[in-house]
Amino acid sequence: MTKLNNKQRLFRLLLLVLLSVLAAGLGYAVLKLPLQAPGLSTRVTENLVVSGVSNPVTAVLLNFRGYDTLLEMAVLLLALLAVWSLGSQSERRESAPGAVLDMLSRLLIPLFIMVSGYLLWVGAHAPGGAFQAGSVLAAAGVLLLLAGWRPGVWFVGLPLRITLVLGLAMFVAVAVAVQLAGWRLLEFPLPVAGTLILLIEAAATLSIGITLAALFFGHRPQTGQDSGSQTEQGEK
Amino acid sequence: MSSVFFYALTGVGLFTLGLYALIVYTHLLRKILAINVMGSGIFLLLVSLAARTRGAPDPVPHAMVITGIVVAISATALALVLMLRLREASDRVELPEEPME
Amino acid sequence: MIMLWHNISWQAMPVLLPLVGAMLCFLLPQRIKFLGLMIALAIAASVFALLLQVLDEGVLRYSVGGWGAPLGIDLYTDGLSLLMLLMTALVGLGISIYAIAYFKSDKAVHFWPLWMLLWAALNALFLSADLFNLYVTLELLGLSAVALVALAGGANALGAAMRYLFVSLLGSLFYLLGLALLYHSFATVDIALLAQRIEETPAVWAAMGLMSAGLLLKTALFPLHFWLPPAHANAPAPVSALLSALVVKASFYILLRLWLDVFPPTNSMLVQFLGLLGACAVLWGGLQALRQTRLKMLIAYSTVAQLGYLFIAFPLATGMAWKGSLYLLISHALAKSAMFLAAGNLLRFGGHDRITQLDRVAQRLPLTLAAFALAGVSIMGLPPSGGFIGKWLLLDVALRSGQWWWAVILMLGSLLAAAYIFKVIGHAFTQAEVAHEAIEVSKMMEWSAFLLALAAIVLGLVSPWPLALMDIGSPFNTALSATCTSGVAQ
Amino acid sequence: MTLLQWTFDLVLGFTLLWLAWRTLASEDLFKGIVLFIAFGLLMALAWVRLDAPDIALAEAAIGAGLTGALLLAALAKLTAPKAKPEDSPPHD
Repeated sequence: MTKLNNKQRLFRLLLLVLLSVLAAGLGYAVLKLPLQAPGLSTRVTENLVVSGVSNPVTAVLLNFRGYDTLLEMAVLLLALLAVWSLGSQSERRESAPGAVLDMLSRLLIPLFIMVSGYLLWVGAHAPGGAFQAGSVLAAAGVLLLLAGWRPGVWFVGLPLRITLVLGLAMFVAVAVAVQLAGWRLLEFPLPVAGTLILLIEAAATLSIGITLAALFFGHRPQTGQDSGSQTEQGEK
Repeated sequence: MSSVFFYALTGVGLFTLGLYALIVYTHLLRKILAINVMGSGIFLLLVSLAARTRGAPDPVPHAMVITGIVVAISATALALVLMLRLREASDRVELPEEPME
Repeated sequence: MIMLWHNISWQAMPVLLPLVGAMLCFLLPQRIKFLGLMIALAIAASVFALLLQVLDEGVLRYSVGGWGAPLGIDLYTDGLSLLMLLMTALVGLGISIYAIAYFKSDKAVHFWPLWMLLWAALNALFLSADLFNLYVTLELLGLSAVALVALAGGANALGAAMRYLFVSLLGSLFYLLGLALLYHSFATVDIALLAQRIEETPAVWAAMGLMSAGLLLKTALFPLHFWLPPAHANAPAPVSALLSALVVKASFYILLRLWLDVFPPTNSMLVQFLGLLGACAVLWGGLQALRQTRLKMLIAYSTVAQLGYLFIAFPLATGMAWKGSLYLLISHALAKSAMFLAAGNLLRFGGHDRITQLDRVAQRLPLTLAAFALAGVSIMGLPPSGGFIGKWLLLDVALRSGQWWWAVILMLGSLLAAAYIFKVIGHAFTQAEVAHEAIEVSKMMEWSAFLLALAAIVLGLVSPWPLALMDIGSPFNTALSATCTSGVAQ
Repeated sequence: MTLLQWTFDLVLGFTLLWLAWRTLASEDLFKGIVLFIAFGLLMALAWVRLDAPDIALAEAAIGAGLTGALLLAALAKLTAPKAKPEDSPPHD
């Protein structure tokens, strides 16, 4: 960073003072909060038995506040759409992966996929769940990409797109299906609640994993009939 | 039990620190890091105060933070790609000058 | 079949349909324009169905998952949210039709899914009664808006999108921190429950400051408007239209809900301050618009000015003033989208949007110029437009309560608007020194701009109906309004 | 026991703040990102301490791991293809 002139220095000093006041005010507000507060923990505990899972965080994410999570899957899909809409990086130097990385990825990727499956399964009653499982799956994908692997041409078209929307699609499908069956939107009737949640989570895990890996890849993988890069200059 | 409040204050500190860096530093990558630090501060505040219960902590803020973490990485991924495209188009990794007023 | 029909809650459909639409557009890019239009029509139909349901049953509250607040998330539809939904559907339909002709297929495959997600975010936002859910919709909205701005490509648009992204994220973070404080004070993020439980504690004041600041930044209230003109002016025309017409209104809507329902009625200092900022925005935005040489920048600054009007209702704070503000908001959405679409036509036609070189577009694109002029009538607040009704209501309240200075601001704002709009129209009739190559503009683009502008005018003729709709659930009959209703007879 | 806990909390809290500061203020962006990853891992530790193992898992995988990978990849692209100085004259 370059040297600061006096004006910049004064600005920073002023900002520092202002933000210190902000921090002090916020700190005061926080310290004035009651020392004991159950929050919603008792309600969550009371309703946990009818939620279909026994891990309270999973119950909140997928059942009590499942609508948030549905929209969040849309945010994830949006991030990918946005990144793809920005066109492709003009060129990317492909460097051959070192022997260590190659070996490491051979060892780690099966492990990651197993861990991902385990986290997905265990999320119903212990720490874990779709997001954790999905991100571990994504880590496997990132390793694959780093090791020089690229998805086959057959996959990057519709199959890839279906995988990417699967999580959101499953969520919406279940949301509508339970309504058609006479329940409320995203209401999971108890006998099938656990199954429905696992179904949604499995689809979400796959989508989260592939989406995050695709975000790491950074641009849309080229298919056969693609028309190269599309960075047009805006009108001046 | 009041280590809860210590973590909450740390969260406030991180939020303010990130805000300062976001305003002061011009490099876009640093701004992106600053946004992430601010977010972490808020998450810390949300989760630490959820531990003011007698038994297990309140899981609702925990779920909110997991949602928040996923939103944060989505935003970060978009910001990083946008930064790279901007660099390609204008050779700059800073925001353009303020519009003339 | 009838049974199935009744099982469906229309409240969730305006959110689920665009989500499905986004996925379909993403999966089937070959049929994207047809799909996009069909989905847009379906969304509009679902909003209409919701309108019928509300007219039939009154205010709707729907517990997603059947849990109910505070454990679950509630959807809430009253007159206010319904009007916002209707406005979004109308403008969204217009923009969709325009976009079919505007985007070539390489951009269309990106535009449609993003636009559908943005639409889903808007509808979800207007329907939600849960502050954390609103946070998620705000992020969905902000990120999709940024991506749409960047769709224009080029250094200017990308720079504007980058700045917009930071502003949007910063605003959301402020909102989230405030929300965290509210949750840890009252163990709920449901608006109605918070309204019951709210107390005046330091945490509430902090939350109020943080959330208001974040939302004001997103609404681009003067002096936090710096990011808006470049972002709105450099985006592709349909995107500029939906940003100015809809996206900035969304954060204003949350702000309105918070101030009306959640936050304790404040001392008048704070609302006066908001009114003052609004007045500054009206004047500053108007003056800046007058100074611009590029049409889209002019329209963008006009948005800064028009957003200022919305805040003049805060110090007036009567039911009538809120209605006036809301009326202005809706007519601005219609008029401003028409204006940006018309500007898009001129830009496509002449290849530039320099105001002084518009070169007799009056003769060559009469429908587009008519759209611009009609929209201008509403922006200036001349009768019989929707803008006139809104301004009239505000003016009436200001004069009756003896706060004539707000009336002066309203008049000055109208004069400035008249000045910058006639500046454009004047140049549209004169011949430029250099004749330009002209490109054919699709009739669909011309008509969608014109019909939106016409809707802004019609809004002034049917005023009893929207005004009655606003009363459903009496969203404005709250503590904040009660503080100074005495000034107005009615 | 409580003393030990308090020491742990204090050290962790201040280390987090210090790491955040160094992340944002370091001259070298690469160093900044590495520190940010370390910051993420320590956050995961804080989540464990706050009895939030679900978040700890998510933070370790997403917050530190994937975000770190995204940042490093972006930095590599930023520095690799064009070897121009950052502060080229404004262009418009």
